[in-house]
Amino acid sequence: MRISVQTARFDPAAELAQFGGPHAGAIVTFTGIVRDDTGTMQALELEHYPGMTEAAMTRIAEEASARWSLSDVLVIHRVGRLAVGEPIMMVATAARHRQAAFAAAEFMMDYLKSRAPFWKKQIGPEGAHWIAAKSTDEEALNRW
Amino acid sequence: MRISVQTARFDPAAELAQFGGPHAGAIVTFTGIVRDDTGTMQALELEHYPGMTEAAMTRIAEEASARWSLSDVLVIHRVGRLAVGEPIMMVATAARHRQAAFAAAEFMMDYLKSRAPFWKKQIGPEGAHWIAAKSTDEEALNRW
Amino acid sequence: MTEVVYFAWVRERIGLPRESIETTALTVADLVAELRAREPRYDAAFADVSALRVALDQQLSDFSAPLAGVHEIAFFPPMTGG
Amino acid sequence: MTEVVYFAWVRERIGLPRESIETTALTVADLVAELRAREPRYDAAFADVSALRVALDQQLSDFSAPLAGVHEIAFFPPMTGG
Repeated sequence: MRISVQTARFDPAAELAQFGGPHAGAIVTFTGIVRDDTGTMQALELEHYPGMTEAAMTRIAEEASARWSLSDVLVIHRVGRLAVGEPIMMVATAARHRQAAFAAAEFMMDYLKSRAPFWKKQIGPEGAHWIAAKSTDEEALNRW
Repeated sequence: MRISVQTARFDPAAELAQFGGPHAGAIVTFTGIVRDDTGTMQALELEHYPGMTEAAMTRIAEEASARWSLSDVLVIHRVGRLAVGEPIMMVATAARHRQAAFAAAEFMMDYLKSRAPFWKKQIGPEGAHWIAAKSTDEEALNRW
Repeated sequence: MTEVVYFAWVRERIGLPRESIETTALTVADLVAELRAREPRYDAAFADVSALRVALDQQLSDFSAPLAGVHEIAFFPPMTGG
Repeated sequence: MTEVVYFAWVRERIGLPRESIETTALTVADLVAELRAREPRYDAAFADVSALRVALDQQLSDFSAPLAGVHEIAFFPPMTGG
């Protein structure tokens, strides 16, 4: 299990290369990338709650690991200023079967979205604004 | 889009490094690895139907691409003799949002399992046997 | 002439991967009956068609499908990719 | 003394990331009322508590929760990670 909150850029391919463990039959990864929907975004700024963030990420990963018997689990989330095209975060899950690996990865993503203390601010030519949470993200938790 | 049926081993990390395209916000990968459930497996042998295999993989990838507006899609499937621990296959999907990337990857996996002409034979110390299809794999198609 | 192709344990039971045959069968089921009548190994391979799948010119099909215009018929067990 | 911590636009509206306060508030809601009475910037930040979340000693909680034994109270908008 590897949990990391970091300002440094990371390489999803290098993370996948090291991930898995000896008994995995199925590995799922999710990578989130800074996307510019408006065409004018200059950067994304991620604020977080130090201490609570790591605890929330660890709890989410441990719950996924127990519920789907994962042989390995990874959660990386960046904070600070990010440019368009850079990876924001990544989760990876290793399980015996594909359904478990997919479900565990989606579960972690849904919980990270709404239960880990991160806040995103979009920075453009006319200033900055905080990205609002979507009600669909809160609703996504109901399926677990 | 990249579709490949190959005997050669591939490196999932190297595939992820090259995958995505400029407008992706979310990338999901699935990697299947030869797993030894019995503890005595010597190899896995994968037979396929040349021609039909490539056509089925292309059709599955094109359908996923259209349905979830993917900005990139990858399907690699090996054939021939594989050792325990080697990657068998990989799919990757790139979309704007996480739900689309996950759904497209799961859709492709479900269809590859039961609609692409591959057959797996398990080789152990007491001989070889063909792995039977699971009824749950056929049922998994009903959700799409 | 029609090409008939076999995969996985169907290939192993029949003992060859493909053959060219002359047939007047109108449907897949007719062709199966014709093959079963040939030799015990065919009879054994096709004993339970519910355990088999068929593709006509590389498209999944079914046992009631007509054979008119078909060049390649493939028989195989349910697929196990992924 | 209790530590009160603010994040994202709550921090920006109040104008500071954290402060130590002396309070006799029994619940989070009581503390919010106390803060709103202080100055307009607090009043503005807490105008709509349905748009806010609260954590007590780094555990998500709610506005009716008691403050007894709590060392750190954090106010922030709904989280937007991932």
